Order: sequence, then C-alpha cells, then structure tokens
Amino acid sequence: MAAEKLALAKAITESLRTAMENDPKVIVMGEDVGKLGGVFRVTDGLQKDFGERRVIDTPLAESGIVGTAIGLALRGYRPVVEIQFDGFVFPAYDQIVTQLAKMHARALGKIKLPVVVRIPYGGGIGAVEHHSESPEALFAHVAGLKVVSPSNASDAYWMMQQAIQSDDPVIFFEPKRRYWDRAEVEREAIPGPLHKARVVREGTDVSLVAYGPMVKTCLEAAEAAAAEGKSVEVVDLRSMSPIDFDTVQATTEKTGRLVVVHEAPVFLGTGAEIAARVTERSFYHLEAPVLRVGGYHVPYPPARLEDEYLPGLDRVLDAVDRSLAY
Amino acid sequence: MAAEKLALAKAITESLRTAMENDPKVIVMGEDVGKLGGVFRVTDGLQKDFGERRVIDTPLAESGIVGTAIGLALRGYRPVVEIQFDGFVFPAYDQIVTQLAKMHARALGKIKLPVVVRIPYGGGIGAVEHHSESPEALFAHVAGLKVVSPSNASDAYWMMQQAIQSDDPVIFFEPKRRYWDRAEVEREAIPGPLHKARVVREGTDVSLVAYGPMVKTCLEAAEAAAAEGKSVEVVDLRSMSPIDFDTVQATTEKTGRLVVVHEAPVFLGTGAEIAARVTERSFYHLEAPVLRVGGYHVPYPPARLEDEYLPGLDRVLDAVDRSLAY
Amino acid sequence: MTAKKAPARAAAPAPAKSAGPAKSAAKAPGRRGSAAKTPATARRAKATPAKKAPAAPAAPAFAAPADEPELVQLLTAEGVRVPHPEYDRWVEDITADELRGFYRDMVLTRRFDAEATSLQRQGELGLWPSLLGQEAAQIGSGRALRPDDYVFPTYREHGVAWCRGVDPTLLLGMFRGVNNGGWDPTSNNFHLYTIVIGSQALHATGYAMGIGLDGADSAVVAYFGDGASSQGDVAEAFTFSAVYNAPTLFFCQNNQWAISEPTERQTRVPLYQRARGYGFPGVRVDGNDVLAVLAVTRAALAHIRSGQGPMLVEAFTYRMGAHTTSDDPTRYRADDERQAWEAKDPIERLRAHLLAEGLADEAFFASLEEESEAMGRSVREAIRAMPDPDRLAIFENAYADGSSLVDEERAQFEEYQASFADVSAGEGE
Amino acid sequence: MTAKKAPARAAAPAPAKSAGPAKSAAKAPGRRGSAAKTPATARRAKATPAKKAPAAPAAPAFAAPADEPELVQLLTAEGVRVPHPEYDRWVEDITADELRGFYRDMVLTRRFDAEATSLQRQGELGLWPSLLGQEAAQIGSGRALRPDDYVFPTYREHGVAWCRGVDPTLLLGMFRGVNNGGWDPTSNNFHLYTIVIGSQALHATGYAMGIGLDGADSAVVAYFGDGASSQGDVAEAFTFSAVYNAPTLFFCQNNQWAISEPTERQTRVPLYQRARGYGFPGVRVDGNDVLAVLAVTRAALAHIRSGQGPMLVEAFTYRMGAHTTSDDPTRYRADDERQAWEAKDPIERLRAHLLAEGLADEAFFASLEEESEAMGRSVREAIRAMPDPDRLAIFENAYADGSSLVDEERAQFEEYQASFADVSAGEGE
Ligand SMILES: Cc1ncc(C[n+]2csc(CCOP(=O)(O)OP(=O)(O)O)c2C)c(N)n1
Ligand SMILES: Cc1ncc(C[n+]2csc(CCOP(=O)(O)OP(=O)(O)O)c2C)c(N)n1
Ligand SMILES: [Mg+2]
Ligand SMILES: [Mg+2]
Repeated sequence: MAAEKLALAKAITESLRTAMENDPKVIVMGEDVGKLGGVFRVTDGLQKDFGERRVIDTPLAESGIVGTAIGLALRGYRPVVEIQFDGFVFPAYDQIVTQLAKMHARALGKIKLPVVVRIPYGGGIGAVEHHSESPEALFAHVAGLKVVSPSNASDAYWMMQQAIQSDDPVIFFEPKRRYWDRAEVEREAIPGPLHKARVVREGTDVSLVAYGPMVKTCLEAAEAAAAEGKSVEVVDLRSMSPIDFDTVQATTEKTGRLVVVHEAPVFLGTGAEIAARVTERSFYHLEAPVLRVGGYHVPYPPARLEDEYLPGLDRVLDAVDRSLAY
Repeated sequence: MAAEKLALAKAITESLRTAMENDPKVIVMGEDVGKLGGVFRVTDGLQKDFGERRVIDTPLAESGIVGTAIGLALRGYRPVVEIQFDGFVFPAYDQIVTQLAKMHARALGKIKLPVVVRIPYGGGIGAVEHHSESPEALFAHVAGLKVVSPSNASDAYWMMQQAIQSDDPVIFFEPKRRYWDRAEVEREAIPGPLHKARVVREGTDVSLVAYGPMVKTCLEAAEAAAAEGKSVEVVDLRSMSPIDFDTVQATTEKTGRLVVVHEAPVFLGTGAEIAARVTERSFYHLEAPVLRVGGYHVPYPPARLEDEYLPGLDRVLDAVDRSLAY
Repeated sequence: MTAKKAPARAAAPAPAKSAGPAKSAAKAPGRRGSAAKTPATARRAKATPAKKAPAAPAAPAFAAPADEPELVQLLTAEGVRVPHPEYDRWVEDITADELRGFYRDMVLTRRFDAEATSLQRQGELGLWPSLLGQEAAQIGSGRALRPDDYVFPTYREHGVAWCRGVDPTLLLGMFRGVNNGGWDPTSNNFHLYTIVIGSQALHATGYAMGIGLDGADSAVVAYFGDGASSQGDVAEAFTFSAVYNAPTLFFCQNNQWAISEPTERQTRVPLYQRARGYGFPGVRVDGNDVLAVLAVTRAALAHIRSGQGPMLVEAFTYRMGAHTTSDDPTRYRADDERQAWEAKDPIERLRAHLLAEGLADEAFFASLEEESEAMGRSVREAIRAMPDPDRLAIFENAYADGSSLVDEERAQFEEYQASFADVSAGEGE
Repeated sequence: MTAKKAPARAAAPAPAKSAGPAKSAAKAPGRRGSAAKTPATARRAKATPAKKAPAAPAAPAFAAPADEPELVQLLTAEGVRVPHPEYDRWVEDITADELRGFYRDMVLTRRFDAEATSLQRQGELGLWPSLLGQEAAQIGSGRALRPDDYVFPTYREHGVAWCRGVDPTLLLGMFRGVNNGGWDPTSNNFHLYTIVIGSQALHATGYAMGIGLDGADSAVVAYFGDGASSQGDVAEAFTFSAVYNAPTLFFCQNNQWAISEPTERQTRVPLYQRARGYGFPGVRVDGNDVLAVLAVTRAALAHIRSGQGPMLVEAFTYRMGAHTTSDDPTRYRADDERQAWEAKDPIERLRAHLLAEGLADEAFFASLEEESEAMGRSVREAIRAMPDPDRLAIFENAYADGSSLVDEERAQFEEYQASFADVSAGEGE
C-alpha cells in the first residue's frame, strides 16, 4: 500500500485496526469507544468490525478501566485503553502508578503488562475545565512507565504500532488539537525506534526541543525566525520517558543554545529534566542557559484565556531571541 | 514555655494539639488515627483529649478521606488528614489534583480549602513495598498545592502550625526515618515564613540543597568534607512548592557550585527544576553544572537494597568531588 | 456436565445484555419492571461442578435481588393524579399556586436551556449540556430543599440552580470560557458545577459530616448521574455517609445514558438498589413527575434530618437531547426511544394536569409565555455583554495566600506583554 | 416540631456506634444478628418537616435492610456437625481422608505462620502479617479451587498459597526485603501479594473478563479484607464484574479489624449484603468452619462457572493476632474479645470433630506434629540461607524492553561502585 494522507486521529484508528487484525489479543476498551467511536472518533468503526468482545464499552470508572486492563494483560491480552480526556486520568492514577508501572518488577520479570493507555491531551480547542491539560510529567517521573507523544499522523500510526508491541506499559499522549492535521502515512516504512527523537528541521543558531502539539508551533517559529535570518533547529522529542538525550545533546552542542517548549507548566515539567541533564552533559558547550517555554503554575485557565497561557509562536520566538541574546 | 527537646514525630503531635486547642475548627482524620494514634503514633493521645468528633477514624479509602476533607473545609473546618504511607496517597490523587488544588481558582477565590494532607514519606526504615517512596514532585508540579517538608523537630512543629493556618491546601511530607530524631523546639519563637529556605550550615566551596530526610545526610556530608578541607554550605529547602529560589540562587552564586540531593528519583525530581531554574538565574556564576543526587528510575527496591538506592554520605561526597572537579 | 461453556461465556465481556432491567423498564417507567430476574436464572441449568467435587450438585439457585423496580408516581404521563399510599401525604399541602409555580419553574428552566443551546450554536458558548427532559427531576427535588441545605451539582443541574436562586446567566460563564465556575457557592448554598464525574459525592458527604459536627439539621444533596454511579468516589461517599450517619441525600438522575452508554453498561439492577448494599434506603421515583419527585425528596429529607443517615433517590428520567452540544446521539441510539419519551414529557404532563383540574387558565399560560420570552431575551443580552476576562486573570486565585512562583511568572508575563507594547509604541512613532 | 436536633446530630461524625451489626454479631457468629434495624429506627420520632411543607408528616419508615446476617455453619465451635438444608450437598463427597487433609493444611499453615512470626522477632524478616485464626477461611476456600482457577490474594493469604502449591519460603522473600514478590504468579495461578488495599479486586475482574473472552469456564478469586471493602477499587470491581458477567468470586475475609479499626468503621450492615446493591448474590459463612467455607465456596464457584457472573462470599472470622508484627493491638482492643474467639478456633474445632467422630487417631496427630516440626526447621533453614540480592538487581526488571534511562543510571552506578574498588585496591597496595 502506498503512502496516503491521513488525519492524525484517523492514523491512530488505522493503527489500531492493523494491530487488531494482526493480533487477536489486542483489544480496545474505554468509555464510549464502541458505537460512538470515542468522543474524538478515534475508535470509529472498530466495534462494528471487531465486535463487542474486542472493542469494549466500559462502565464510567477510570480506575476500573486500567485495573481490569491489567487483569486482562495478565490473562494474555494486549489492551489499548482510552481515557476520554487528560483531566480524567487521575482516578486511574493509583492503578497506573502502583500497579501497572511496578508489577513487572514486583514479579521479578515473570509477568509482563503490555497495556497502552491512550490519552488525548493538551489545550487549544476551547474546551471546559479538565479537557486541556498536559500531565505527561506526572507519568514520566514514574519508573516502569514509558511515555510518548506523536506530533504528526505518520508517527501516530507507527508509534501506536510500536506501543502496542511493547511489553512495557506505554502512556500514549495524543495531541488532540492536531487530531485533524493531515500528513502522509507510509504504511510500509520501517520506522525508527519508539523512543528515539528526531531532528525535524536543521538549523545552526538555536535548537528547539518539543513534542506532541508544540512541534508544529516550533516549526512555524523556525520558519518565522528564518525570515528574520535566524537558523533554528527543531527536534521532535517523541518520547518523554525515556528521553533520547543523545539527540538532544547533539543538537545542543551543534547550536550551543537550547529552548524546550511544552504546554505543560514549566515548573517541574519535562523541560526541567531536559535542561538539567543537558546542562550537565554539555556544560562547556552552552552559550546560554537552557530556556523553557510552557504553561504557568496555575490551573489551566478558561478557554478565553488559553491563548495567553499556551506557548504560541511569539513566546517561542521571544525565547529564541532571549537565548541568542546571551 | 521554654524550649524542650522533642522527637520530630512528637513535635508534630504537639503542633496538632496546639492547633486543636487554639481553633475548634481544626480536626484530624485518617486511618487508625484514633485509639491507635496512627501507625507512627503521631496522633497519639489526641482522640483521648479531643474526642471522636475531632479525631476521626475513617473508612479505609484515601479518596474518601481527602474528598470528605474537602467537604468539611467547605463547611468551615480545617481538616488535617493523615495518609498512612507515601505509597497510599495515590487513590486520593484525583481528589487532590482535580479538586483540592483547583477549587479555590474554580470559585474565583470565593471559597478556600485549608486542608493539610500529612504524608510520612521516604525510605531508610527497611519497609516493604509502597512504604518508602518520595512522591513530592508529583504534587509540586500541580498548581494550587503547596508542598513542604520539615527536616527537624522544631521546623516540624512550626511548619505544621503554619500549614494549618494556611488558607491553601498543603501537602505536608514528614520524613519518617527522622521521626525519632530529637531536637529543641522553642515554642515561643516566631518562625520565619513557611516557604522560606534556610542556610543550615555556612560554607564557601560547594552548596548542597536538600529537604526532609536528606538534610541530615547533607550535614553529615558537609562535616566529612570539612575534615578533608572542603567547605560545604547546606541549605534546607523546606518548601518544594513554591521553592525559595532566591535563597538557592544566593548560595549558588556564593559558592559557584550546587548539588541537589533528594531521595526521590532524579529523573523529573525537584532537583531537575532547581537545576534548570538556577542555571537560568545564575548562568554566569556557575563553575560547574548543577549536579543531582537521588533515587534511580526504578521502582523503589526491596529493603535489603535500599542503601544502594538511597543517597548516602558517600554518594553526596562523590557529587561534591565531581562538582569541585569542574 | 463438564462440557465447555463457550457459548455462555463467549459473550461475557460484552455487557450482559439481558441484564438490563433499567434499560428495559426505560421503555415504560410506569410499568413495574420485571427483567431483574431474567439474567440470574437464564443459564441456571448449565452448572459445571467443581473439580474436587465430582458429585457436586448443580449450580445453586441464589436468590435474584428481591426487589422489583418500584417506581413512585403521582401523576401519570397523561397528567392524571394517581393515589399513592406512602407518598400522598408528602404533597397534601401543595396548593394550586405552588403547582403553577412548579410549572413556571420547569417552563423557564427549559427556556433558559434552549436559549443556551442556541447561544452555543451561535458561537457564544463553547459547549452546553442540556437538561431537556430532566426538568421535573430537578425542580421537584430543588423545591423540596430548605435554604440552609447545601447542593452539590454535576454540570447539568440548571433547574436546581434555578430553585436555589442562582442567576442563570452565571451558569453560562464556564461554558463560554470566561471562567471555570462563575458563582459564589456560599451565597445560595449551591456548589460549583463539577466536571470530574462523581467527585462531588465525596464533597457532599464531607459537608454533611460537618453539619453533623455542628449539630445542625440541614441536609446536603449530591446530584449525580447513572454513569457516575460506577465511579469509586460515589461508592466511597456511600460508605462514609453511611458509617458517619451523615445527612446526605444521594440524588441520582438516571437519564439512561452516559454519553453513548446505556445504563446496563453501569449496572445489572436498578440503581436505587445500590443503597441497600451500604445499609441505607433507596427509592426509585418517576423522574418526569414533578409531584412525585417532590414527595419522594421531601420524605427522604425528613428521614435524613431525623438523624438516620443518608438516602438514595433514583429519579428515573430520560435525556431527551444530546449529551452536550458536541454530541451526536444518532450514532448510538434510535430516534423512536426519544419519541416514546416525548409522550412522558414532564412539562406537558403537568400542563395537562393543570388544565384538566382547572388549576390554570389561558391567561396564566399566556403570561408565562411572555415571561419566558423576556427571560430568553435577557439571557441573550447578558451573555453577549459578558466581558472577556483580563489576561492577568490567569494568575489570580491559583492560591489564596499567594505563591512566589506565581508572582515570578506573572512578572515575567507582564514583562513579555510589555515588550509588545514597546514594539507597537515603536511602530506607532 | 422544628426544634434543633443537636443531640441527635452531634454524635454523627463519630461512626454510628449502634449501627454495627457486624461487630455485635462478631461476639457470636452463630447467632443471627439483629442489630441492623436498631440504628435505622432509633430516632424515627424526631422528624423535622421540610420548610415548604409545614404540614409534612413525620419521617417515613423506610424499611431497614431486609436480611438478617445469615451465617452458614456446618461445624459448631465444639466440632459438632450440624445439618444445613442448602449446603450439606456441597460436601457430601468429602471423605475422612480429605477432612484429615484439611486439618493438616491448617496445622501446617499455622505452623509456618508461627515460624515466620518468630523469624521476624529474630530479625530475619522485617515484617510479618500473621493469618492466625483465619486458617479455615483460607484452606476451605483454597481447597475448593481448580488448578486452572486464578487467585488474587492480599498480603495475608499464606493458607491459600499453601493450597495453590506455592513454596512457603517464597512468601517470605518480600518480608525479608530481598524482593517485592518472589514467586512466578503463572506457575501456580496465584498472583503476587498486593499491598495497596483493594487494587487486586480489579485485576481479578480483568482476568475474569479475559476468561470470558477465552470462552473458558475457570473462575477467579479476589481475596480482600473488611477494611478493603471501603476502597473505590473494590466497588468498581463489583460493577465491572457484574456488568460483564465475569466469573469473579469476591472472597472477603471479614476478620473484624482493619489494623485498629473495627468493621463498623467500614459498614453499617454485614458486608455480604454489599453484593445485592450490585445485583449479584452474597453469602456469609462461618469463616472458622473449614467445612462450611468449603461448601459455600464450592457452591459459589458452581454458580460462577455456570455463567451467572460474580458472587461475594463473606467469611466471618477473626484476626487473632496483631495486624502485623509491627502492630500493638492492646492499644485498641480488649483481650477478652480475642479470648472469646479462641473458643472458636478453626483448628481445635476440626480436631474435636475428628476425634469425636473417630476420624483420626493419635498416630495421625503425632505424625502431623512431627511433620510440622520438620517444616518449621526447613523454613528456618531456608530463610537463613536466603541470599541477599545483588546490588545491581535494583536496575533489573524496571522495564521488560529496557530503557535508555535505566541503562544510563546503571552505568553511572557501576562507575561509582568501581571508584570504591579503586580506592580499596589502592588501599590494599
Ligand atoms: C472522571 C471522568 N471521566 C469521564 C468524563 C467524561 N464524561 C463527561 S459526562 C460523561 C457521562 C456522564 O454520564 P452520567 O453520569 O449518566 O451523567 P449525564 O451526563 O447523563 O447527566 C462522561 C463519560 C468525566 N467528565 N469525568
Ligand atoms: C491503599 C492503602 N491504604 C492503607 C494501607 C495500610 N494498611 C495496610 S493493611 C490495612 C488494613 C487492612 O484491613 P483489611 O482490609 O480488613 O485486611 P486485614 O489486614 O484485616 O487482613 C491498612 C490500612 C494500605 N496498605 N493500602
Ligand atoms: Mg446519565
Ligand atoms: Mg480485616
């Protein structure tokens, strides 16, 4: 099959479909994932094609969803569970942190928990409270979990394939405001490793590292900066746990300046870890401190203020300028 | 009353007692806090003195404990809730993150939630799984919460007073392996602000920043380093949200070298934020990158391995040496 | 005897279809449901003995839950007043004036709701969760409350807010995106809408425990939906309220859908029975019958105020519209279901009653129509006049006592904003 | 009529003391409890009418939960076999040999447990949660299972582990601090101990859903305690199991204490009744009667295997020792309670029965005593020989597929360790 242009959401649908076709143990569970196809239609059509036994509408209880997915994994299944929105993952947080993340180690490796937890995340869609958050750091800090986020349809397709094949639990953050962005998905391509970052634009003056929804913003910022004569390199991190520090280090040492961008609050966000570790690795290469652009330490604001809260083109460019000013 | 020597746990007991005497709205809730006085005896004697209506044994359900504490706070009470061990706070995480942290902002400031969540945390006591964790970063990243940890009996007494008086929810991490350490508690002293860090040992060559259980370890390390002719300054952070960056910046610029020490995993631990922010603030003052000493990115190991996992004297000294080697 | 039971088990993970008395009864709330027994007995013959007990008898006949779903009703779908031995006394005092008042409440609430839905379509709101069809459940329960009682709503209790005297336009702020909850919960004892499903049940329980500590005889109402009944928080609220004898009324509006999921995805048996497992009473009431809801809520509150601890009321009703303006129910439910429920409309029902009994005349309905129009206009005007918040508002109220971190970020933000001012100033020159 | 109800309400937040049928019944498990009604009726007279209804009647008399706690018993405390119309047939096939086997199971389990307790005192273990008093509940249920059934224990199911064939010394590893769970759960279908209370109920439910998907007729047992019954996870497990008709046996060992909290801090009514609120059957069995537990568990499993979905069994027993070796029960419970329960000891009871019926002779007891001694010795030896894990083990098994972060940290750790080697090497010179 040749490459086709798919919306990011649709690429995930197709990836789930492929995985379910290839492996009868792959099942999909969550609230409204059946007939409705999920509130974002990511599971659209799957129940029709694979039946109610493999695409399971669950009771309204996130701890129950993740907890039973663990039990199903112990029975040999590979559940892909959907959490309806970022802000609703917290009732499941205990099962994720104390059980899903630790059970493989607890069993000295004798059992595996290939569970994927899909979470549409991030803001920018004008939603009400709890529907726009970016809680990835709260998962990345927890050993035993892997945490990834695609920024485009092609990665969405392939990273979902790899997440489902992974024998570790994967928290799969889907950039909901990019769900409708279309890109070529080459179904035959052999993808790189799941946890490898990717340089998506070459540059020489400053490096931007971002993931998920902010990659597009950073590419736009790089474009705008280019118009001003600044050469900006952009790295799509793709994985927040583990982080591909080699790629981040390489870009940092290439340009000498690094700006990390994410929607999540800056304070203790993934940018903190990147800044700390890269500074340690590349101390003598840095022309400027690693700068961070992200959300503020306040509850996610109401929709009419989210543009002030979210890192946009201008705030990224401002950070680029500040970095260059050192 | 003159200063008296109290164990850290006992200083908290006394602080709770004082608060309950001063304000009839202060109540204590949790599993086994009544007759048993808590598994660490921190609430020992309180039910006897204040009755079952103010020292409330709860059902075994942490979400219920925090959720009902929120309701009690809305009714005008100031609940101090006990989570029995660090690893058992996660069932309450949803109530803490989506409700306790955000309700004041949601109400545009019209309601306040003066709830203190006490959590004995950290390792070093040879306990079984879930009884030795340091999840503070998972709370510090969440806006709307304040997060503190005393390192000694005197701070324990006063910080608890201030936490209870705070109109914001406070996650109060108690360094369980220091519960039995005794120190003078001056009951009449006017304490400094709750969220202010404190230089607990002056030095000129390297700065150590720590909080809770690691302050003692760092003081011992400083002592050992002194014997080797190295002058180490030690800062007790006391508050992990907000962090008193002014004090951290001052010590960093004084010595030019900073090492952050905590038991929690290094990856996305509070040390990441300190390293990132201090590097930004004091970029031209740093002789070495900020180094971090902490736990590894693995589930907390079984007791017989915890000494390998936890930062001890030697690992702190090793970091001091590495910092000085730059 | 020990044959593989594949067919019986094969369908297991899909919700036990036949086990849906709530859903089946849904088709006829007036009828006494009878489905509860079916699933428990369906495969009784297919026992498989335990291995260690080759001579073990067939699977035992454990009793199916004893109670059929009893649905308290005082007004039929046609508006005919039917007697009820237990609940008549709770509404004996209701005057014609009050009945007309409930009618007015429901009409204005529905009008407000329709206005909000159309404001959403016009882009004035980002989202709207309509209460269409649930007016009687909300007005009947809301009107049973005292001012000192405290209400914890979900996000759909616009009718209860109305009874509490909350200015309706305040409800719109969060759906317009200007705030996350725009009213002062303490001024009308009506808490903010809670979006994380089930959380508020625990807040209600804690508040009720506080009432107990204060020695007061107020009550607390926790509203929640059929979907919410599955959340652990609701179960824990049941436990805490029961154990502490807290004056909590758990008021479940079973509108039969949680977005696309019918009630049988949440429970095998009618939801009011849940309470018995926790040792307190549960009652199911026709949620489209405002009088019955009033009676049942009053009785429940009296029970609660008398110090006997919590109660559960399940108002059996129907979500006549979409889950929210973002939802498309045609994807998951048949239109004839909705049509069947239109015949049980709570407002039409009371109107028929008022007319049949001569309790309201055309003048009443005409003036209400006018009032309703006027209200629609004023809501429209209010929402269009609603100012956007100042951008600095994002740094307000994160903390009650402030935080140096927020101060630092606010300062950076102001500096950043100021840099644009410089630019534009510069450009202006 | 509207007088303040301070006294009635004042005591509310302290758990409703009188509302503890479980606890009262605890004093006499054989007696049919009658306390359940008391709290619900105590203050019935003190109704306060709703404000809008000045003529409202007194608080209604909602029915107290219908069922009295029925306790299934086949052997009295004195070891006398009493007939039971429902459950006799489930143990008709039990031979004298099997009865002696249960006795042996219980004796060896208790011996192992005592050995572990004393090893803790000697510093060989960091902690030990004793099952003393709960042997019948565990052996009776454990022996009802098939090998293909799957068990999710708490942290106290040493007797069930024994029935599953798990090497007892493996149970000690986590309490010695050499691992966090030392056995392969798949080799005996006995999951690892779960310390976070209630979590495993959901794992059991998921596993049971998987059995359903597979079309198998195995069952899953989720063990949990009276305290655990309050956790939201257990409630959600009830909901999921019921809705999916999953073959889950919820086996609650109500040992009447959750550390220092008696069962009335967790529930107003006997716990087996919880199930009815979720639409599946619950049964209370004398948890100190191994035969009754076996019978009830067999019946429940047959029910479950027949495709009817989950069941709840409440084994009413008593924690005769401390919560764990770290606990001091003298702080919160009277010694006479424990003494009363010694009279109902599960082992003594079966011994009396074996002797009275002439089913075992002195030789049997003597040889069992020897076997028990030998087992104690071998456990002691095994634990003392148990090696400490290699320090690099902390980096093992965090991930199944590895993680570059862990690799990096392991390398740093090795480097750091090597620096000491250098030093000692240097010192050695
Ligand atoms: C914890 C959580 N999970 C998921 C959601 C998304 N969600 C919003 S409303 C809803 C359905 C609620 O159904 P029900 O409780 O019956 O209330 P209704 O909407 O019918 O009034 C869901 C799943 C949420 N808000 N919170
Ligand atoms: C979520 C959680 N909260 C608290 C604890 C601490 N804790 C350990 S055992 C226990 C009591 C358990 O009581 P019960 O469920 O009756 O089981 P039992 O110990 O009596 O066998 C508590 C509170 C825990 N392990 N997990
Ligand atoms: Mg609903
Ligand atoms: Mg117990």
